[in-house]
Amino acid sequence: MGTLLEVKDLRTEFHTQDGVVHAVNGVSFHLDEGETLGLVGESGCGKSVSMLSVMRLIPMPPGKIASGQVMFQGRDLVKVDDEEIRSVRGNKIAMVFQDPMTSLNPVLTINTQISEALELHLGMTKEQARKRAIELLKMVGIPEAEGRIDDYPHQFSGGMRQRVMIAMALSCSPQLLIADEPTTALDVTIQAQIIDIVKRLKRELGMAIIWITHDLGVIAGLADRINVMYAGFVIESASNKELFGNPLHPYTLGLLGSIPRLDAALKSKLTPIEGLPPDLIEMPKGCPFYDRCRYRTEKCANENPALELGAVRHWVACWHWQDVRKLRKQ
Amino acid sequence: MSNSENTGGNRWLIGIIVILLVALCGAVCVGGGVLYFLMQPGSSPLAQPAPGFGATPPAPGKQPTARAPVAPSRNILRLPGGTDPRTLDPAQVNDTNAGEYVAEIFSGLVMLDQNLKVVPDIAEKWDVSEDRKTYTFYLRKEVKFHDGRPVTAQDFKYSIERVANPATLSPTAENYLGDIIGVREKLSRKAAEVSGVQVVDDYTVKITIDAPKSYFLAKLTFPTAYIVDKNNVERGGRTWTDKPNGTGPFKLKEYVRAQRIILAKNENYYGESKPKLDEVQFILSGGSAMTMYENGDLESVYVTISDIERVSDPNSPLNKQLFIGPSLSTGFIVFNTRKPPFDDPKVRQAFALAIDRQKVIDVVYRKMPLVASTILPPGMPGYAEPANKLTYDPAKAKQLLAESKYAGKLPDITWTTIGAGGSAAQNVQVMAGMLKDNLGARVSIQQTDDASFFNTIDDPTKNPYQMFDVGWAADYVDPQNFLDILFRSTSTQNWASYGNPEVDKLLDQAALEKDSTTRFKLYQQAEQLILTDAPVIPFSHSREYWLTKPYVKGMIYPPIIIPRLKYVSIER
Amino acid sequence: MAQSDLFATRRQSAQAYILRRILTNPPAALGAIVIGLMFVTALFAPFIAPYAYDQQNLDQIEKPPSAAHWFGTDALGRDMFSRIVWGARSAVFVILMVTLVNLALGIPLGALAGYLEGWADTIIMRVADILFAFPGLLFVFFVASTIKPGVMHWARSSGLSELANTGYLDYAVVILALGVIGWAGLARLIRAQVLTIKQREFVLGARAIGVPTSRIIARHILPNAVTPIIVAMSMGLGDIALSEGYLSFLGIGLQPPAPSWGNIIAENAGRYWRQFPQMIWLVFIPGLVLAAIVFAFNFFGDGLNEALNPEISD
Amino acid sequence: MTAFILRRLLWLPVLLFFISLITFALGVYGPGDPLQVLLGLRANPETIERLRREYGFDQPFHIQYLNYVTNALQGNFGYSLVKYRDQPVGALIAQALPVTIQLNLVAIFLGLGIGVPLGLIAGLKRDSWIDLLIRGIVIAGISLPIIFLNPVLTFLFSRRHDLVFAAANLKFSIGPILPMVQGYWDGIFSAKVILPAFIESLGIIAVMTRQMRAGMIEVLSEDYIRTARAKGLRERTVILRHAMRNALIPIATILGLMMGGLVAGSFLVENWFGVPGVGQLAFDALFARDYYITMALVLLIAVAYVFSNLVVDITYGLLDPRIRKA
Repeated sequence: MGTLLEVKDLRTEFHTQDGVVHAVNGVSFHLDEGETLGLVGESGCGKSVSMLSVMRLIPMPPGKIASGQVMFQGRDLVKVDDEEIRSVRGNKIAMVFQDPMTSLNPVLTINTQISEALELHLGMTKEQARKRAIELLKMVGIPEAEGRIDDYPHQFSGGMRQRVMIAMALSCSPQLLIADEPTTALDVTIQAQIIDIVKRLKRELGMAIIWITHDLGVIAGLADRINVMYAGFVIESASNKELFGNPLHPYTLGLLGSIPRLDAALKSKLTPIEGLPPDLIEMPKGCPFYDRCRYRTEKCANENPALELGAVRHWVACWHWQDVRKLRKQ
Repeated sequence: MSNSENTGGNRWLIGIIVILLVALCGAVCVGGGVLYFLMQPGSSPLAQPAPGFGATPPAPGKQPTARAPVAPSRNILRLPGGTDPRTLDPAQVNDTNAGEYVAEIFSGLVMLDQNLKVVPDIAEKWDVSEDRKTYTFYLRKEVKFHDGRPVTAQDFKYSIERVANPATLSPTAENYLGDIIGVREKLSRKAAEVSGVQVVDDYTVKITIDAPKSYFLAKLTFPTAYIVDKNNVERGGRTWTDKPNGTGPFKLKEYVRAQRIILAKNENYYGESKPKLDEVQFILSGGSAMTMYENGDLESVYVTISDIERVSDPNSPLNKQLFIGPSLSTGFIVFNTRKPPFDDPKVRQAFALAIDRQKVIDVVYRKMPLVASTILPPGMPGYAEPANKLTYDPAKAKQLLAESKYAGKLPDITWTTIGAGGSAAQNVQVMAGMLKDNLGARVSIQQTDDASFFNTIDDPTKNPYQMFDVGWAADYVDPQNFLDILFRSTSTQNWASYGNPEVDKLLDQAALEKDSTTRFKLYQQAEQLILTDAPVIPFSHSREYWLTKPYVKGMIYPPIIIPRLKYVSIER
Repeated sequence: MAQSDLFATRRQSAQAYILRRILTNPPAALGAIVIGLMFVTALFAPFIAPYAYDQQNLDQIEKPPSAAHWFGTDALGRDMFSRIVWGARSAVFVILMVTLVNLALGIPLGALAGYLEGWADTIIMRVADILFAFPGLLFVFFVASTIKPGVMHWARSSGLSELANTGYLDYAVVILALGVIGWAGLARLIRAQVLTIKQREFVLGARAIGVPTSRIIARHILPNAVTPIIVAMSMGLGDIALSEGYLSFLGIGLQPPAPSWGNIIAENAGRYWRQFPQMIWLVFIPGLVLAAIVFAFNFFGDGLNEALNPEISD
Repeated sequence: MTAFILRRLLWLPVLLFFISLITFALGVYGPGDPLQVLLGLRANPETIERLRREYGFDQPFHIQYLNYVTNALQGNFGYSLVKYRDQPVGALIAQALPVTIQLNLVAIFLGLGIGVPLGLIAGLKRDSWIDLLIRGIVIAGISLPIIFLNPVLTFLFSRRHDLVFAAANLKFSIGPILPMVQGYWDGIFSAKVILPAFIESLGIIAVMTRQMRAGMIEVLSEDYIRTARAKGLRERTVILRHAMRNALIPIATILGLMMGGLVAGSFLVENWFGVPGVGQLAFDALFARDYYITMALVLLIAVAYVFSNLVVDITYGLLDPRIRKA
């Protein structure tokens, strides 16, 4: 399979009154066609911002993509003009957001909101777009789609709205779907339904997916590969199995430790990571995880580790990943 | 435009474009205006002042040279109307503003001519009885209302009865008709009819008054005694004056409130001076009258203080169109003689000498009025050049104050003045400053609205004001109208609470005196006594300044309501 | 949302933060400076003004600005600069007093309405509605012109004519009229705050343990409503300055020769608006001074608003 | 909804009762007697007493008030006492009202036309120099006292200005831009309307700009705007269709409330420009103590206020589907 998206050294900053916030600090990764990539990390780690940067949806100002490349189908999305990036958005790359309650425009009907992308990107007429919108709603499992197409968002429940969001995102059959924590705001049973829908649609449509979440449990059943982010850096990248079976970064380890596991529930207590992420305005010059790391040394305080290969197709940014592996095995 | 716009974007887009265009216009206007103001190099030689806030709403003006005067195509006179008249009902008129219109639309038995003499009008002549209490008027036979109905003695009777009917709510009934026997009784609902007015035949009417009063005929010239049409009044209801049917030289053609009043010639006018103008238009709102005059939009205009210097300049072309006339009025500074420190005549005299009235008039009034030294204005019968001109003399003022019982302990004084705007009290400010400088008097100023002011000063026994200023203009041309009303100890308009038995006695004598020369002598004696006691300081006699286009003949601005437009003609 | 996490405020004292935000906001800082200047001028008016405000010189009328008279002289030869300086004192006095009256009426009434609800709320808020419904200036004018003669008459007849003569009553009338009108907006604001805050746990808790109503309002509710009050008041100060100008312009406010910016404009605007050079110093300067103050209050209020509510909420 | 409207309408008579009672009391007991204004210096105690009696001013307050209310309920709001003697108050207001409403409408359109785009731009360019400039201009607009703007703007626009640039030896004149400023009121389609409407619109511009700016800033940070952008929509479409519609909802509310203010004129502006509207009528009536006029105007404003509030509440739902269906 060919490479669909390649992100190289992406840096995104926000210029605020309090100073420059370094939200994304040289993220690099690539994504194959039809692949599902999980992007994991705590809130504020830059996972959403990096994906918004890919689509150039960062509010500018105060945001700014300081450097980097986003290669998509041979074009650098950072450099293309506004017209071109718009032809990609919603068409080639679509996005589903976290909160379905606020992500739909309250004063426009569902039909308008789904159809406008179809009309814009696929040049459909109103009637064609409406028909297609109804099909899409059926596809995401909204009952009586014909009857509900002219309703307003507030007339739908949260789960239903997220289905609408997905229908909207998939309307132009994108090659890449970026799902930004699409299930976080929903309750558990609905979460499962949404995940099932996405899985099914991926099978049917074959697009690549980048799934952003802070919940490793969700990603475990979905992703082919997982990138772990911390303080604007990708600190570990591996296939699904490899990451869960062989985590190399202390932070990943901590994250895994904080997932409640049915089998471990009785034996070991949950071990959340202590401390707070670093100040993104005054970034430490060393490893960003230094303050919270159990394995830190003097070197960690002064030098920020780069990603290096720790296993097959498994990259990690830590000076001490070997120690971590050893310690973990004990 | 892409398809996506078609779902509703169009409307918004068009809206936005329109909005932006409007905004652009606004921005250009404002920006341009500001820029252009900043570029203004300095004085413009053609500066035109305007009247102050309050009197006439000042309105923007055009440049005088901007447009050549456009002559009206017909025989039309255009005048500034000022504010709306309060009424067009003769029974309700009590101010000159309304009187000006009513005197042209209606007429009465007698009128004042241009020299302010009582002359016959609807009555062609009259007899006065030996006891000077009964007047018999003989009416002209050709007099008709505007609608053609002939006027008879019954119409006069009806008009008087109407004014005396309390339901008419006339504010002037007592003042102008109260001398007629029966009027007061009817007003207080003690009589059903005015017994003093008797219809002898269709063209003869007899009026009986309660005492021989030499000014009675003068009072009859006031609109209160004008003749109205019974049918007109009774059919028109409360707003019958919307279509008044009078007897005057002009008819009401159109009245749009706050915009214009148009009078048209009465072709059937009975009088000797037939109206010569086809139409007279009064412009009621907007516009600075002076600018409109200079633009040729008006044929004649009052000159206000803002323009007086420019107009008085002998080099100005306007100077040749300027006329000045007396106004039969006197402005007074009144001391409340019941309030300390003005219960001491020496204080009052000191104050009178400490105010440089000439300077005030020169600076604040731009020399428009005359300095007054007498109570009676020039032009009033009985007026005499004063012996003592009350010349400014601060040294003597100080001395008088030192001799008074308030020497060294002059209390704080409040000077109350009518003011509706922050600019109203400049004259008072100047005089208060002079009193402070010359006498060390601490005088503060209190402006008040005219309603409260009149209410207060018209009750001299309770009046709390210490000192105030007020003007008095003649209602009819007789010294009695000034001296008797303002200084008799029992008069309600005795603002100063002045009481001098000697003066009262002289006033009584004068009222009954038959010979006018002796009568005026008596009034002069009373005036001298009053001036010596100084309950008031005569301050100024105002004068009327007006401009008239050279092609307009016969235009006058009389000090009293008289029908004046019938004398005017346009001759090019 | 991820974005807001990014802007997590750095920990520092709230006051210092607000102050910094105002000072780094140029318009707000400028506003603060102008307001400060006005207060200083008002306080030291006798030392700043080169002449007495009512000192006339009838031989020196309508002189353009010069070294002796920085802002020229008016129709009575009075020094315009001195008059404007003294005018600042009138303005500051009125602004402060009206604000006090507004607070004194608005806070208790708004708090009561919000706390008690029911009929007390209905009555207070309906009265506020009525005050709100009318064109503000017309209403102030109506009240002022109605109460002024009454107040004057009362003062004179009750032996306080000394007081009536000093001009303090002129101030009193202006302050009363503006104060009586101005509380409605404040009361609404406080009521809304109280309604929100009252549902919070600490208030419910206080009530549960039997803390009296008055104390709940004073101790728990009001301190939490301070921020919006400050913002609303600072925005309103400019309006008060303007209204005072208008009242004086209409002759109901301060009496000449006591200078207020309103009556200085009134004295000159009507007369000189078409005489170009005189207009510059007799109309333009006082007008711009008044405008500058209102401008300053508005910008300061805006800045304060943004500083206190970084995420603008409606 | 019906119950809600009914409740509001039931509140109207109560409001009118209290307002009329208070204004009537101020008229009757307030200082300054209309008859005294009418009679002026020539007041004769006898005349005053007679007129008071004939007008029924000597009756006890409640009788006077009842008479007034009885007449008012029959559509008779009394007659002018002083200013336009004997003219029915209703007719006077009927003449002045259209003028003021027209002027206010022009002012509101100006306010919307200038304020909304300015607010839109300021909101889109938040914190940029253009935002600062717009806010500065708008605040300057409401900071300039009307008593100052009146003379200055009329001076600027209504006369000829001779400009001399001595250095460049240039000299030219700009004629009066708005010669029509003077003369009598000619309705809203004359140039005379421009200056008064502009001055009256300054406050509206400020309100609109502020609201629009705040609204745009708020709406633009909403998730659904990001959604719209993620769809690849043109920025124009995002702003016009998605953002503006939401930001305009509070503008519509403000507009609705302004409708209540349509019937009230600004007397400072109307007086200066000679606009024969409600503001001037109210001003004259207040000064002349012509309190039947004052009362009728006050009641009119109250009714307009209540109705505009009601209309706002009803139409609000039409604009915002969330409320419509709720």
